[in-house]
Amino acid sequence: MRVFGGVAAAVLIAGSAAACKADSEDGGSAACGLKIGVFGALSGDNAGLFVPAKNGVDLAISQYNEKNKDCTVELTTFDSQGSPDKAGGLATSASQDTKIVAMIGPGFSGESEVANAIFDQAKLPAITPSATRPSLSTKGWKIFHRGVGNDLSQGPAAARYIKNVMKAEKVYVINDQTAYGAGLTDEAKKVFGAGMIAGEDKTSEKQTDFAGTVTKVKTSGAQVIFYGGYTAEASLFLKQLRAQGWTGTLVGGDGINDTNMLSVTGQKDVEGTIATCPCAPATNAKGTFVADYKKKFSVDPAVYADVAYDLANIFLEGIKDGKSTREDLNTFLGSYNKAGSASGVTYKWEASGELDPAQVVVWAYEAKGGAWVPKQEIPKS
Amino acid sequence: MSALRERLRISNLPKPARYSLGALGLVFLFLLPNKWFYEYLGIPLGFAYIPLYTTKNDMASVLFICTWIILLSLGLNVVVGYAGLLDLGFFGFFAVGAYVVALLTSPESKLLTEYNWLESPWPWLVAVPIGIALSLLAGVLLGWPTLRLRGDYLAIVTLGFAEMIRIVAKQQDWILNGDRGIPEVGHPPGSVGGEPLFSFDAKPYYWLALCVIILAVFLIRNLVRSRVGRAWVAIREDEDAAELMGVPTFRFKLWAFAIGAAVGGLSGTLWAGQANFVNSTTFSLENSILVLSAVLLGGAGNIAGAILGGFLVIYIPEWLRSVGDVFGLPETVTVGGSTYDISPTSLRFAIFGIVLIVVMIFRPQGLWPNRRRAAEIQHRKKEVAVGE
Amino acid sequence: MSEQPSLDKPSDAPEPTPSAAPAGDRKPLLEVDNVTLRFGGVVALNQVNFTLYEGEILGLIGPNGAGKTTCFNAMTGVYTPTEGAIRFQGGKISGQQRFKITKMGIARTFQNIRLFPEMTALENIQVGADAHHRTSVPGALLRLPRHRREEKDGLKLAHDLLELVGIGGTEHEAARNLPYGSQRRLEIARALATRPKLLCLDEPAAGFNPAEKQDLMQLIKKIRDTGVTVLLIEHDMRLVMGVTDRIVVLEFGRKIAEGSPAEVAADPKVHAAYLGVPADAA
Amino acid sequence: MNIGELLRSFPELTVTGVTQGAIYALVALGYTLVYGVLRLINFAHSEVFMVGTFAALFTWGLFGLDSNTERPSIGVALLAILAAIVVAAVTSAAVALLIEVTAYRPLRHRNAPPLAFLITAIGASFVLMEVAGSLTVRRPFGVPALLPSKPLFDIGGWAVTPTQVTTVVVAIAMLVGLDYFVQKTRAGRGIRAVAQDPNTAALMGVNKSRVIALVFILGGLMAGVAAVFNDIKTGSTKFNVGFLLGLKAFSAAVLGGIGNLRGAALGGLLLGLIENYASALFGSNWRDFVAFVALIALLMFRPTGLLGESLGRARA
Repeated sequence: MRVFGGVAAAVLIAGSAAACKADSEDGGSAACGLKIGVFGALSGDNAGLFVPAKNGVDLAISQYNEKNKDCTVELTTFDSQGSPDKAGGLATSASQDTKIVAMIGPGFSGESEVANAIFDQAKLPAITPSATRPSLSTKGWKIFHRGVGNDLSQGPAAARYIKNVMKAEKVYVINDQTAYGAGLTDEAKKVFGAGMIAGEDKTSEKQTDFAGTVTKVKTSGAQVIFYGGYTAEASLFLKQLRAQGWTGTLVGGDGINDTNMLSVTGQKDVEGTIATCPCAPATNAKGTFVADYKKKFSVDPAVYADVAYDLANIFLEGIKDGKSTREDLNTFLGSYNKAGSASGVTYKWEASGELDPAQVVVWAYEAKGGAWVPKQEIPKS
Repeated sequence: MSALRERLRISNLPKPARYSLGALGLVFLFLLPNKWFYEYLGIPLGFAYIPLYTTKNDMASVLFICTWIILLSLGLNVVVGYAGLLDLGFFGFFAVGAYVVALLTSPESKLLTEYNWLESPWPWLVAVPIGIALSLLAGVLLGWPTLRLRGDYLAIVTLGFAEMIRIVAKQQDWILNGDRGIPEVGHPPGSVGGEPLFSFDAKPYYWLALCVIILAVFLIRNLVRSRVGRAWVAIREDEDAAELMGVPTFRFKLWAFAIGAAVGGLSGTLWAGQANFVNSTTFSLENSILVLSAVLLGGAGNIAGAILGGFLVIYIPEWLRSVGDVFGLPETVTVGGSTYDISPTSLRFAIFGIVLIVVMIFRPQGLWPNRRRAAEIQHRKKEVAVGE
Repeated sequence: MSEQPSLDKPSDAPEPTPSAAPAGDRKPLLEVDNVTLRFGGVVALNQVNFTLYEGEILGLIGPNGAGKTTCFNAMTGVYTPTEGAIRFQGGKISGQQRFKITKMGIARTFQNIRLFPEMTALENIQVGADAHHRTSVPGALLRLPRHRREEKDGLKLAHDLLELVGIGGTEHEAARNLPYGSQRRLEIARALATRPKLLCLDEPAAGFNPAEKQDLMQLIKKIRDTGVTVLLIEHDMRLVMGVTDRIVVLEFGRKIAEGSPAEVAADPKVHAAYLGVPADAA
Repeated sequence: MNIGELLRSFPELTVTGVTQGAIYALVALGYTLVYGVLRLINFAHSEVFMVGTFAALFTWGLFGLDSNTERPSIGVALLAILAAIVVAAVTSAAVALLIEVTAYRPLRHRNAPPLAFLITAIGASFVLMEVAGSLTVRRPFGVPALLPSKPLFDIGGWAVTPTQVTTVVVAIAMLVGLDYFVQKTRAGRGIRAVAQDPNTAALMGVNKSRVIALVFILGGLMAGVAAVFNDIKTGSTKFNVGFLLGLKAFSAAVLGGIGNLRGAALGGLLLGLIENYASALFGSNWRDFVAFVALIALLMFRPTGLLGESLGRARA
């Protein structure tokens, strides 16, 4: 309390002496000691969806630092818990740290709405590995880049797969009420048309008991489910469907295209499940990514880890090239055009920040023998 | 606690000294978000680190979060602390305030785009009173049928109410637009040199919220020190006796609910103005619980306690984010081949949980309790009676 | 006025005791009219009839479980009679909200002290004084003139009452920390603050020593002298006999006797029911 | 409103509703027992349950079963379930007791106000959940498939799977056992005595601390059993599995009349059914909404729940 008084007194004198601005943010040795930020849910309920992406970036940076011991790059994390109300402060904080020249994230669409507006002001280039809301690219943000196809590419593709490849007559449509899941199903439904939809239901995040929905699916007679949502719920849902004797096929987006879907659901139950992904099948390079990731984090890479790894490597490539400012890196992204080693996607961006539609290939993967096996590229029409 | 003693001593000072001390305190509060302020004070600057300054999150934003949580705990303190009504769903009123502002001020609100009820977005300032009024109305509507219920039943009903609001907010095809939310929410008016004063920087919002808190504290104090406050405490102490002494208990309980709700709604309107984006994920039950912990951690039934509690529940976890930087703590540990994340960032809620337990064990009446309440608990300690 | 019940006086009371006011000029304040109260199968009050007159001190006595406190509770609105009615100044009480009954002019104390333990003595009384105040939230929020006036009045009343009941100087003590006797007195002060016409005291002398009882008797008389009618439930016969003008005796929920202390003391039914119980004998 | 959907799947909704209700009821008992004796909402009970789900998973791991293994033979499956029940029940009970000893008992010794208990409960819940979250990397874990998914019988659409039968049978056994314990045994009488009047019970020589510890242990046991069946039913577990389920179970306890053992059972059953019917009628997204509306509506008419309060007068 005495300190309090002292502080208060000091304030009075302080008035004029505001001049001692932040200490040496030296601009000397340009491309060393720079930071790459990762922004998303690292704790809280949705952390499972974004921690893999953070790990991907972590892996990329530590591999880079291994090769460039004299001039390293640092990882800085911003844990928004995925919620827009925490995003503002963290984004501001990231913007103020001038050493941060690149941002991977934000992870979710909601927080992106808040954070990207702030990044845009600070000219901090950001690539999201996972926020797929289409409208994000229409806000006029110059720094916004999306490392994946948005809901408009994946939803219809999944629907076309169900309609044209699987030739299903009836499909049950379910979404988890997240921006991602709802966006996906909204777009898919446009392709299905009303006649094909046997029924619709909604699940919620954190839900663990799907008895009601399972019953509805079973009585609807649908043999195909399109599920817009994430592994956390989809795996349980599928498992409960199987426990109640449902034998059809579940089709989902990239939100379920991860190893947890396989391991949590169990090989037998998950067999035959289809996950679409706006990413080409594994190249040989992908092999080392999985192994490296597993070595470093003792778990299998999960959703978006590969994308985030590739995106971080793009920034690292830019930094290696001597692009040491935010503006330079943003320009660098504008002209980038190469395939990522882990995801196999060719990264080339349009002015809006969307991936070049020509690069957005959507593939169908099938769960087979405990792995996601590439099945085929889904035709674009 | 020394803070309490100090407070008592300050209140013994002559008026001019007290006022200037108060003014100094205010200046201090207004300077808090500035980094240069800490540097000027000469608090050791390590590796771009200042002990009180949150390095992993923008200090002004942290302080702004503190302010709207403080407003919430001030509101909840009326309900729980004074009137003794256990409300587990207080964040619902915050949601009402926030959504009203978002719906009325955003150009992407469905009121404009789908229902065509509005011609153009309304200014923030106009939306705020409407938001407060509707939160108050929500409080009355919830309280009217439920305030006859006894303590713990009331708790579950209020909790249900907040969950119901969240579920409605979650519906994508409804007016609140679910998880996709409502972007481009209006900001408070005002500009400096052509630049809008309230845009993305949290500092002006913090200052604005600080002023609102001062006003709220002043008004709540008026209430607490009047017949209304006495009625609330009487209801908390012994509802039947209060009624038999001529206190219209139901009416005053409803008032407590309504006032709490209005303050909660006000907090929501401020937050929406700054957040720029409102969606359903913010209104989870955890937040209601957080505000309740704020009130009880600080000391229920005391305005200063509610403020302290509201500040700490936000500041401690945020500050813990920075702690790792300071002491160079390891972020992960590997045991038997598996790596575990032990950074203060990811464990901060666990640490916060421990803080809650420890504080309650050693100061069950809260950190800064009402003097009388503290005395009462001291008294109870001596009794042999078995706890309820 | 001569409309007071004819059964009441003439037959049982040959001559009024000196302290009781003459029958002719007494106005009934509270009438308990054929009140029956059942809880499930238990009949707690059975066709009870009696009247309280303005300015008197009426004792309500009876052995444990006779229904005294139940009767009290019915009068103050805690219970609603199953049959019959309770009228206060001609208006019906039963079914009214409790705080309204208080506002009409009935105040009470409790058998087990029920103060607001964390409030100060002063605040406890202020709560009572607030019963007649009209300030509500808007007035208090903006500190309107009426609010300031009522606060001032209430505070003054509270100080005066503390003096009256003889515990001046304890203003800022938490009620909980007051000694037992002071708590009992504070309860009376709190009840008086509601400016009652009728004050109901539920065993105010419980746990008192003889000296304290003597003081209490003085206090009750003093209160009566300020124009407040007093209804007293008490076990201590000496106190009841010493202070009351009239006594009503209940047993098993029925009224078995009524009259001046002397008459009641002489009534064989009372003896049988009550005075036969050795512990309480006068 | 989709009445056709409700009618079409009524039998199946009922069966799954009863199963879910059985799990709610078991967890609700923990809330109700503690509330009955201490008048305390034990917020951390949901995490007691969560720990149980992981204990069961661990046990199955010892059997060499994981989500990828083939369904074992019936005998092995039943043995595995039995072992999991024992391990999970003991673990949960131990955690419940730990919470009581570290978080609540010190407060009781200091005669803290009731709300302080609520806050330590919240604190304990934070700690358990966050620690579990860190240890499991916030990842979901799949549970091995144990019992066959083919219905045991199917009469006119009323199909019941072995999992459902086992869940309900074990739940009923636990409920009856607990009821017997509380009504008929000496220790049970102690619980009822403390619930009714702690002071008198203390005077009568009932050791209050022991009774309270017992109540936490019993609640933990029930939660542990519920955890096993929740694992089997939902097919997985996660560090935050307890939060929502705890909330529901607490609602179920209130619905039945908190503090009343049979009320908890009835409340759990009703809540399970309401939820399932509601998801058919209005869509699963309105499930919880309807559940809360039903709860609030009921409390309006019966302010102390369906069967009223009081552990002491459990027969009422």
